[in-house]
Amino acid sequence: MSSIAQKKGFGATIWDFMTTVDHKKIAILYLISGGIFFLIGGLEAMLIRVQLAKAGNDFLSAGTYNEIITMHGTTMIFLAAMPILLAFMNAIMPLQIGARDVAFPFLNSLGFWLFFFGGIFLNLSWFMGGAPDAGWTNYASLALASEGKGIDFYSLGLTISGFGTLIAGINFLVTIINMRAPGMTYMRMPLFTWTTFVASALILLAFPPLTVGLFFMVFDRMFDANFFAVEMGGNTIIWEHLFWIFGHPEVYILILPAFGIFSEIFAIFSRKRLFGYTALVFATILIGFYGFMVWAHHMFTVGLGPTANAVFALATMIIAVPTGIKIFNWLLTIWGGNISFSVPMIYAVAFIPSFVAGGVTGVMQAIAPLDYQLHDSYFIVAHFHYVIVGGVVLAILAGTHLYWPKMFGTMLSEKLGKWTFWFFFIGFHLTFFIQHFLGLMGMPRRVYTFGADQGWDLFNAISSVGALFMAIGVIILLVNVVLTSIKNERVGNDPWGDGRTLEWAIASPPPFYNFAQTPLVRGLDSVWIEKMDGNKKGMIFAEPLGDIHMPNGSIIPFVISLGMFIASFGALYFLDGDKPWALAVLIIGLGITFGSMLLRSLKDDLGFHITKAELLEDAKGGNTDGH
Amino acid sequence: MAHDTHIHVRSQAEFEYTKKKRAEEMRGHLATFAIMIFLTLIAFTMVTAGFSAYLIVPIVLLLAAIQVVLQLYYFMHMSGKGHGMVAFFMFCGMFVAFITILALVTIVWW
Amino acid sequence: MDINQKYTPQSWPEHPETATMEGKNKFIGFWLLLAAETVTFASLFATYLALKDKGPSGMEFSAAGLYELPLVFAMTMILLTSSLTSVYAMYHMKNHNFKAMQAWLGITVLLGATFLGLEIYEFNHYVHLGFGYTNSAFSSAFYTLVGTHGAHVLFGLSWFIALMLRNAKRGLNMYNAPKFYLASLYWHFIDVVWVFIFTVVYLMGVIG
Amino acid sequence: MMKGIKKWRLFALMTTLLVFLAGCGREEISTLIPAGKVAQDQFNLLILSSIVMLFVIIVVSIIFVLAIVKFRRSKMGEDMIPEQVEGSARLEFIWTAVPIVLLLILAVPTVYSTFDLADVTSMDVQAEDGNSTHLTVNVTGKLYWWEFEYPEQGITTAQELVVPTDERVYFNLISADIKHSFWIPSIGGKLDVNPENVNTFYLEFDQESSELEDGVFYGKCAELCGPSHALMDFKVKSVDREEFDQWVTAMQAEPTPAEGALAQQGEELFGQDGLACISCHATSGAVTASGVGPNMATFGDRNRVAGYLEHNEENLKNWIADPQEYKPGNLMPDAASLNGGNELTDQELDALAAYLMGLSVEE
Ligand code: HEA
Ligand code: HEA
Ligand SMILES: [Cu+2]
Repeated sequence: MSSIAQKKGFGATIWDFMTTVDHKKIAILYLISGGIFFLIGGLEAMLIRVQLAKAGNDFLSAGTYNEIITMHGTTMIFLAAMPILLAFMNAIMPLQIGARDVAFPFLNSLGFWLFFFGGIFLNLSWFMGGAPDAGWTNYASLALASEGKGIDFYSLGLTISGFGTLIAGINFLVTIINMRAPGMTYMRMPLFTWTTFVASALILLAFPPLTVGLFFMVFDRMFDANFFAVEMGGNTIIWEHLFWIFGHPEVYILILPAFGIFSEIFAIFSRKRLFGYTALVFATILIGFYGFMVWAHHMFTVGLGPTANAVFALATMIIAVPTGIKIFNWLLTIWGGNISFSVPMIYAVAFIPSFVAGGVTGVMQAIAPLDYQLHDSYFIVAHFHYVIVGGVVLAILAGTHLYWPKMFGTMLSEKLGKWTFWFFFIGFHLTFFIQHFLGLMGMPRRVYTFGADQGWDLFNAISSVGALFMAIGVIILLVNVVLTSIKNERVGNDPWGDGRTLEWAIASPPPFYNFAQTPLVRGLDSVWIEKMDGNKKGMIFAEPLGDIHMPNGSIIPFVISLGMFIASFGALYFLDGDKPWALAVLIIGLGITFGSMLLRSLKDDLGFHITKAELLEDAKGGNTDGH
Repeated sequence: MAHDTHIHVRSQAEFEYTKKKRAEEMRGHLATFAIMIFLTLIAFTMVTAGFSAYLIVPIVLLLAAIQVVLQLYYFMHMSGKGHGMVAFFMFCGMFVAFITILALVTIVWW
Repeated sequence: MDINQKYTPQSWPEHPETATMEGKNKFIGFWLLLAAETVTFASLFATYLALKDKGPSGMEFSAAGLYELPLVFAMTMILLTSSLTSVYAMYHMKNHNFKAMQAWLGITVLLGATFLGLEIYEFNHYVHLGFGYTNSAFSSAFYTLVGTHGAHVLFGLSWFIALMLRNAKRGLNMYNAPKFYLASLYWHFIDVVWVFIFTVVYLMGVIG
Repeated sequence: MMKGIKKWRLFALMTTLLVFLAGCGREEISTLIPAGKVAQDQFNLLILSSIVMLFVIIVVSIIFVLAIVKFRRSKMGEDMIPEQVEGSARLEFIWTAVPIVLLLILAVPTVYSTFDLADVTSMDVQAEDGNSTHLTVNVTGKLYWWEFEYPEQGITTAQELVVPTDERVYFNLISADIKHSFWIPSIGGKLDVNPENVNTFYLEFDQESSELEDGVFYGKCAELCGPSHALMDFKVKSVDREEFDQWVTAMQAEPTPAEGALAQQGEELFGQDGLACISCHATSGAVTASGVGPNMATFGDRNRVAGYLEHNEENLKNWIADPQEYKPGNLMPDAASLNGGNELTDQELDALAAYLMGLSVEE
């Protein structure tokens, strides 16, 4: 895919990626594995839509269907959307703030591998006695009663990948707090960096409740604890609270980086400064803040009582205000601009009406008494696919086109990109618009089949056709990726021509040490400022050229995660009695993990230096990958 | 990152001054510790003395809160220089912690 | 940064824990972790409070009847004192007095280990009374909350010990100073959590 | 009063519009065709909020379309550099204030309705004769079927809820196992059926179900509860008060013995000396105990077999022979396991079907 791949042998490339601590390569790892999980999740979505295409279909059995929706939701949220967004954060954010790398390169790699092995572990459940089947929300009474190991796969897998995500979040926060280039004040940070910052803060504070809940789940199922065991005094509502205290911020973890990507796109392709930058920043922070105070809107029908319902209803509605501020500022950004409809911009433009449609149904659901009707019906399914697919997935597709040149040094085809867009966009509205009405017509969600006597046949069939369109769009994208990589036409620093922020002032892909000299930032949209001042380089420097200190690559993160992965299998089976090997596996796995952690802390790893001479050599040869 | 540690050797006067400052600070810490022990004593005595629960609960919670403030601000230097972001995130964490606890004590059992 | 760089008290910076970029990063990152830990413990506390005294019908144990305050008082005093001794250790770290720092850390570790021993004794005692982990929702929540704190103590102790052993010969430098500092922060945080445990679990438990 | 009626007209207009849009859901189950006060309130909220949301969407769309039509590069020229506007405090104020106003419009009815629909204070109000003035039904959700107990009447039925029209009916909901959710879309929103606590709310049934094409309202389980969650349907018969009282009386009476040889053989099989179905399924309505299986007293009157299959002997026999085939994960043993491992003969199945279809309290 990149020039490195062609120069090195296949094995060496793999090893390179397994040991890398370079944020740009880790970004590629996130993108590829997130992409594969997206395809798996999408395939599961297709199976759902096939099953529901007609009344009384028996394509999937009841049990299998529940496994599929559970894995679809879990995979898409935890293993596809979030990691792909982490890929962009990794690839772009350090460049945007003019940093040499993230704050903790080693932990960055560890975070990825934990996510990766957690995801693999979760998906292996398909082949090892059944996937989780209690919905992605995994409500406790059903989860405790679920037979087989599916739920244990869910709890352990998400715990591992959750740790990975938490590490990534801390890493980005520290990077943004400490590693900004001179002059890059908080109020000069590009919006994508800002949204990365707030989303990471949400990760930091939202994942612990999930982890605790998952621990309870593991203890209840494996060690006979009684957190949720009603007859022993336990309470299943505790799970619901812990899950949603995490779950609602989680949806903003997804949408905020998406907002960030679109903010960049609107500015670049309208050739105009973001309208109301300050308002956009504060709206982002406000959304993050309110995001923690509304979780019970998922629990209106639980019976929390009218006071709680009313409070949470009002709190939820308030979020429409900062979100609206963002929408209108984007509209005013393109207003009076000079809009080029390149593929990323098409997505951004399509995002606005789609997301607003999804957002306003969210506000309708926030009306608690109305939600008694809407809750757990297809109206909800329509709402969240409108915000997620119409917001997050469109952002992912847009970001893929926008940042592909920066990550791989070559441009995806605009023509195929437009084909993908139209198929995906039309398919998306076809699939989900009609689901609002299915919900209002009384169709509950999570039903594996429905009777022909309820009047839902036609709309379901239409919805399934839409999904097919989306699949075609995705397949065209895959073709696009393959063709682009084969052609491999190299591009310069600023392939879109109107880049405004620091990542467009560096080679595509950037050298492994990023900026040879740390840039000096003179204002918001620093590259644009330099361009307007006639500075062809796009930046001025804050320091003379000198030696650069770089961290060494390391296989240890991979091994630590592998150990956790192995140990999880032991944990899964060691209480079964008939599997004496399981305890050994558990111990070996933990041994690998702790052993390699020990090794890491005992062996000083001080990195290496790139000398000034080498940098000069690099600059002359235009060699970008440093080898 | 290559140039971030230049070694600065302090003059004797400077050195003596910081040393004295530290020693003073340490005495402050000792006082803090004494207060914490004292607060703990009050809390335990109140409970063993068996006052009404309505009186005890708010007071022991208050005492705990004071102790935590002491730990954070004196032992952990949260008010010190360069702790702005630290304090911000700790407060966010406490905020989330607070609403979590509030929710689970109020709307789990109806 | 050069790991072999030798320092004297005079050349030792005023804030060695944040004098290097690595140090600064670790410092902020660790505090962020503590913010996350705050939420973690809040979830555990919240669950404990929701499940306090809840069990199968006819459960014989309740918080008011179970807890033994004198033991808890002793544990509290020990842990509070260990917090002070770790402050002493940091005091000497900043003065670049390695030996004194190691000594105070040693005392901290001893106190911590005593605390842990008492906690194990306490759990053991309750289990012998018949208050087992799987007994009731209350017991599960109690052991999980207090046990998680205990696990943190254990981790803190191991961390201190590992640092002391690893650096015994090397002395203080800019590479390990942040590590010592963070370990002591961690120790204070453990103390903070304990303050809430003895207040919310034990004191408020005993009054019912 | 007049004003109220006018408001209703507007709503009626919007209703037709929406129903048209929705391609007419079935009136047995659509929330768009409310048949009771609760659903009507919720429907009104739906209409109100839809209007507000449409307004939002229209405003956004207008700005949006104008922007992308007016400022495309083909019009502005390749090299044109637009003015780099920073923002506008006045605009920020407008698009903060206007949404707040819109939200306030929604907030007032939201809060009012939240408390109104949760108001169960009159549930325990008693009339002079010591009986409460309103009907209360205790609903228990069990793995894939519903039990309805009428505590004051001392009767229990399953799968088909019978209620009087034009009065408030209160419901106590609890689950016997997994969490479920109780939902009759055309009558009112759902309420969860939790394993650990009783939830209470009320519904009103304004229309007699006999007016519907299918003769019953459809009810659903709305919370994933296992493989057969999709099939955990129930039906609702709303009848006028008089008919309801008759039904109650009939339920309280001793069940009439089976008529006809075949049915009598079926009764035998059903009883303790046969397959012992009776140890899980009561056949008398006059019980208050919670059954392991659904109460069969009204089986012959039902609209569906197993809550969702068409009500005929064929389906019934299939179901008895192999319940797992029709509701995977349900707790009913298949007939063979009750019969010492032998499949039931066709004749035995016929007998059981004849017996069960004969169980009726309606004439
Ligand atoms: C990216 C993901 C994402 C996003 C951004 C949102 C955004 C919002 N969501 Fe959504 N939501 C989900 C993902 C998301 N949601 C998921 C996955 C579920 C289901 C989980 C499950 O059960 O499996 C869910 C469920 C869900 C529920 C629970 C429903 C139920 O189960 O009963 C509710 C209820 O209040 C809700 C509300 C909202 C609101 C008010 C917003 C707001 O943030 C939207 C704000 C945006 C706008 C309003 C549009 C722009 C604003 C303007 C143009 C200004 C003017 C507007 C007005 C005045 C209205 N959501
Ligand atoms: C990020 C989140 C996300 C995304 C992107 C999607 C995307 C899609 N979702 Fe999903 N969905 C959820 C999150 C998401 N969903 C969640 C959380 C739930 C709730 C689960 C629960 O109830 O617990 C849910 C539930 C859900 C349901 C309801 C199930 C039910 O309640 O019974 C449906 C039904 O239509 C559905 C459909 C779709 C479709 C058609 C897409 C499409 O947009 C998908 C488009 C992608 C493709 C079409 C890719 C296809 C790929 C190929 C064809 C190539 C395959 C080839 C190879 C493998 C090489 N989803
Ligand atoms: Cu939400």
